[in-house]
Amino acid sequence: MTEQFYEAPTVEQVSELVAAKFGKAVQLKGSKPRRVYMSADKGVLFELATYIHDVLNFEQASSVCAVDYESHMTVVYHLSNYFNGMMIELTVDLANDDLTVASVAPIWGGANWHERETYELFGIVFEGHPKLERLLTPADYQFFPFRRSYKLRRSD
Amino acid sequence: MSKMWVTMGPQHPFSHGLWTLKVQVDGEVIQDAEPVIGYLHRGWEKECENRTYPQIIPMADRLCYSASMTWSHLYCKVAEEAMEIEVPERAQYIRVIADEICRIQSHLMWLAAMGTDLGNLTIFLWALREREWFLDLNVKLCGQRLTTNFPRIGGVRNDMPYLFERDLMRVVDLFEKRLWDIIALTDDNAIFMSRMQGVGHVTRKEAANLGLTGPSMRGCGVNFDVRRDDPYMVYDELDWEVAVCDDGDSYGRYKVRIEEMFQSCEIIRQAVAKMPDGPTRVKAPRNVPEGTHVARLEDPRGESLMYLVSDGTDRPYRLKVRSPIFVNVSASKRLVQGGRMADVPAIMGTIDMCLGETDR
Amino acid sequence: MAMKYLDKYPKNNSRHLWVLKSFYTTFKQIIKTTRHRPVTIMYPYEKEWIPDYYRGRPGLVFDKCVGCGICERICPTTCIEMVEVDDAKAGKVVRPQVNVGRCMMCGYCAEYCPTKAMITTPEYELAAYTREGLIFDPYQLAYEGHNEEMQVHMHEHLLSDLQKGITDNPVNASLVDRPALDDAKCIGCSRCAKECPVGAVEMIVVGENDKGKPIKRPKFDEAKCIACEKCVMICPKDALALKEVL
Amino acid sequence: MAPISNWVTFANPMDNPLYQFGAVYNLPYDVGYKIWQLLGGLIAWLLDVLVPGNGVSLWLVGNAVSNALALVLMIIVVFAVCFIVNLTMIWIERKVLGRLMDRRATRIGPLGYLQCLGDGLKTFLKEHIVPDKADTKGYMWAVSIIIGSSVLVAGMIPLSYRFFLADYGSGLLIIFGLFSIAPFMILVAGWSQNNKYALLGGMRAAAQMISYEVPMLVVFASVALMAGSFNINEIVGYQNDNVWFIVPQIIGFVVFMIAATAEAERIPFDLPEAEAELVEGWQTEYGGMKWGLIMLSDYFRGYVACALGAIMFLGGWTLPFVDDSFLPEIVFLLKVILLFFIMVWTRGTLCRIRTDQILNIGWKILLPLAVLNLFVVVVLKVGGLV
Repeated sequence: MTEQFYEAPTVEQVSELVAAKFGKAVQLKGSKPRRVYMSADKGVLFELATYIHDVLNFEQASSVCAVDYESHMTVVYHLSNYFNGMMIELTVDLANDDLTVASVAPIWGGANWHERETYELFGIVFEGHPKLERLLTPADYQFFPFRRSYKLRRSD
Repeated sequence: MSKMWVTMGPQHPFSHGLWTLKVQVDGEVIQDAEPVIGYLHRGWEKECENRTYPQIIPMADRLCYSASMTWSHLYCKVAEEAMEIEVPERAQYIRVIADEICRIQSHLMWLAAMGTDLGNLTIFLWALREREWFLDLNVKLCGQRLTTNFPRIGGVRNDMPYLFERDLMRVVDLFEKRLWDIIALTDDNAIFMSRMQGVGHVTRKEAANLGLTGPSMRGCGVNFDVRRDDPYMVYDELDWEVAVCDDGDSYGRYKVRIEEMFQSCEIIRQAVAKMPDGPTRVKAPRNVPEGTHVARLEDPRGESLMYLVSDGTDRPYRLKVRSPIFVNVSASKRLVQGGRMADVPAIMGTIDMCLGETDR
Repeated sequence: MAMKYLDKYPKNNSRHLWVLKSFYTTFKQIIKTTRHRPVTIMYPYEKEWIPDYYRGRPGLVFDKCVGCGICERICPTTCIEMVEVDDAKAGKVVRPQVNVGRCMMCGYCAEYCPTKAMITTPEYELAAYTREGLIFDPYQLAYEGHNEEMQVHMHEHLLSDLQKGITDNPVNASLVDRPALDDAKCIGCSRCAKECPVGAVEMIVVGENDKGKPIKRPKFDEAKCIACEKCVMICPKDALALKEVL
Repeated sequence: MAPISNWVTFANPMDNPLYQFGAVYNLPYDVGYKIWQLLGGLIAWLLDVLVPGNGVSLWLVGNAVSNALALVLMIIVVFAVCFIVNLTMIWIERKVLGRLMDRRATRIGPLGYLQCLGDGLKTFLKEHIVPDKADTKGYMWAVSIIIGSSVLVAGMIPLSYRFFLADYGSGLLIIFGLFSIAPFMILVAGWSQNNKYALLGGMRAAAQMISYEVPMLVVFASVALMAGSFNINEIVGYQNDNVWFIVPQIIGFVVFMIAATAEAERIPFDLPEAEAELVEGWQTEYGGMKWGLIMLSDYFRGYVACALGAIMFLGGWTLPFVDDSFLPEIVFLLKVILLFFIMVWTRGTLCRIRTDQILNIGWKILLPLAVLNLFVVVVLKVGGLV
């Protein structure tokens, strides 16, 4: 089955196509002009990312970051389309006891260092990443400084 | 001669800051490269979690010394989005003008660095001479040269001072003439051209995939500018062009930056002509309602993005900064591979390194 | 709007002159600078013009300061500390002391100062021999010949005002934000009245309790209050909160 | 026995039977001779006062001692002149570059002239450091030879027909030979420092040296062919009699100036010390006064390059249509400074070029041009036009 290639999909197209293809694994959380917010299950992330890159033509991963909500962690992807300025905000929730997620670095080369940074600061392991090593902090660091459990000296 | 690894940095004239580029050379030809950063990592994002919203603005200035205006603007923008306040129109125009002043002076700083990278100190000093005017404008507008601390959540710090428009117009007019003098040293110079053309070639698809943004990306033929395609402030009301060049080499990236300086002058001119009267600042609430917000903006060096998670208190729960250089420098292996040792400054110079925002 | 450089550049024939145009340009510059003075200035001997509102080190107008501590709280680098000084005129008072070594000259202290006692001075040469020399006590902070220009004003507009179409009523937090009392929590300890730096809180008797003791409640003088939040922070029962006006 | 006061008579040095330079008057020798007559005469007089009628006094002012010490003093005089000329050239470079870049350049002393002395004093006070794992012998010898050969070749340049150290028949060749020792030693210096930047810089120096000395030698050959001699005096005399070689050999002049710029390692050809990518190239590990002397020797080499250009193409110390007895040294130095100004101007205008480009220019452009120049000379010579 060959899928149609969308050079500059509209907000509605993105919502409909993703909903049609992935069903319940992806929850659409709303949209604004040029923004689509969605949240995906961990299992379908790589497939979804490939779909967004290849079919919907989101050529760049603007940023990959993590947020520590204490009850769980969330990995947030911001994906940009260069033809109409659209941006997808994709969140993936991870349970605290299983901090692994598929790496999107093979799809978007730009996500490479973002994932390394997220790994070293939050301890989230990206499976399939070409080189998951510490980037900003020294190589012998033992802890993950951006987690909420890591308190700064002056923090109250 | 067998292959050897040469470590360029962290104290190296080409690196413009503290970072290392390890290159494997076979004679003069580069086989492999690996950038190493992190010497300046100070946990900026973590520090913000312990500061109130207004206190972060001067900190955002310190992300990059030569793009301080756009960084603090971006922070204010994401905070405004979170607080759901709209900036008064006059403040929007002032912000646009301030951003473009910042863009010109940042590009001039880049041009200066590019000159020394290629061994010509004259370009450096001439570009810095013109940059001084824009820094003087910064002094006049907000009282500081580099760390401006000018945008505020809900507007700008102060209105334009007396006779600022006049000075601005004079500087812009004179600068456009003087820039051609520098171009005579670069474009009209066969040696400069031979150093820049054909080195660090990246195709459009690769550039988009590697996450190059800003002039580096537009020099490779990606026709995208956040100012036009995801407009903020009043950029969509002004008539200007996005500089795009299909060359994909160092010279293409150079051309895009030069054109952007001219376009910035035009934006400033139009913004001053169109500027309405009115208030410049809205009182911002202290606490921010819960939610996640994202804002992006065209930094002089690329697309900068901030992701804010607020939890209803007066301090951000998490503030993520997407620095354009952080991603651009990750592509340096692809850029310098196959080039020569002498091409490294010519290629990495067009990335316009700034380590403050890379390591954060 | 056309490209100014990218369109013009392909028609630029001077680049076929190899390097001659560059040589001509630099030679012009030599001739020019031999005639006029170079643009660089000889820094320690001559200095660049800077406006009065240049953001150098913070300054203090001692008599205007009420010691409210807003500057201490807004300072992003926590370089301001409120210290007690024995003043000849005012007696024991609390005034800010600035560690200029940590100061990043953001000008927030002057901007948020409700009485405009903090100013930004155009002084930027701050080298000292010791770190202690960089800690400016309230008297050192004074700046000779300070003027109106050195004050930083916060011309904020209320969003509600703008929606109503009022655009000429600049306010700031110290003018509109006022503490509000949660009557049920108040125990009438009158700490807020003691703490208030401007004497805007007055304890008034509102009734008697079961034992015949008077019940006191704070009353705020809206005109005097500067919204410094000192009463809010000192309150042991969290009965006070700052009510923001937007 | 003449009275002692008669010893200081400023006798003509050419009357000394041991005079070295034949029938040619030598100005620095004369100066040295007169200085020794003052100095030695004073010592002899003092000795004579203390011990009247002693032989040492007579020996001190005798022909043999006078000649020997006059030669020593002459070398000192020549070096001092070279040194002062170099300081002036450094000052000119910094001043012109400053004006070109819209800044003030040197500030110390009258018109900033003494800045170089200040810088020299500063580098002199630095510690002497040898890298731990460097090859110490190579490290020290290479830099000594670079500095020594540069100073020697600068001293070999005659300032006029009467201001020279030695008047060789093959003077031009000897100067060229000494001039091209340094790039070879740069390779040794780069290798011995145990530093990768220095090694790459040394390699570049070797590549550059080979590609630039060939066209330069061809130009030398065509100049010598046209003048019919390698003797500097004769080359200059031939130009004075006929025409400055810059007119028939304009191609050769351009080729020579480019090659000489490369030989003196100045921008745009300062690849061995390309500071953007190689930190300081082959000089990376040299610090303190070693570095200061390397910098000084760079200017000595720049001076030699310009002086060779002035000798070979601009008629040396002669002026056309003007009586050439008018201070020939000054005329010569003015020509040198004119050429040096062009070098400085180039430095302020151009970028550094790349390694492969420098080889391309050397082999593919300059060498054919130099051969073309030689061809032109041969045609002129065969046609009897010159």
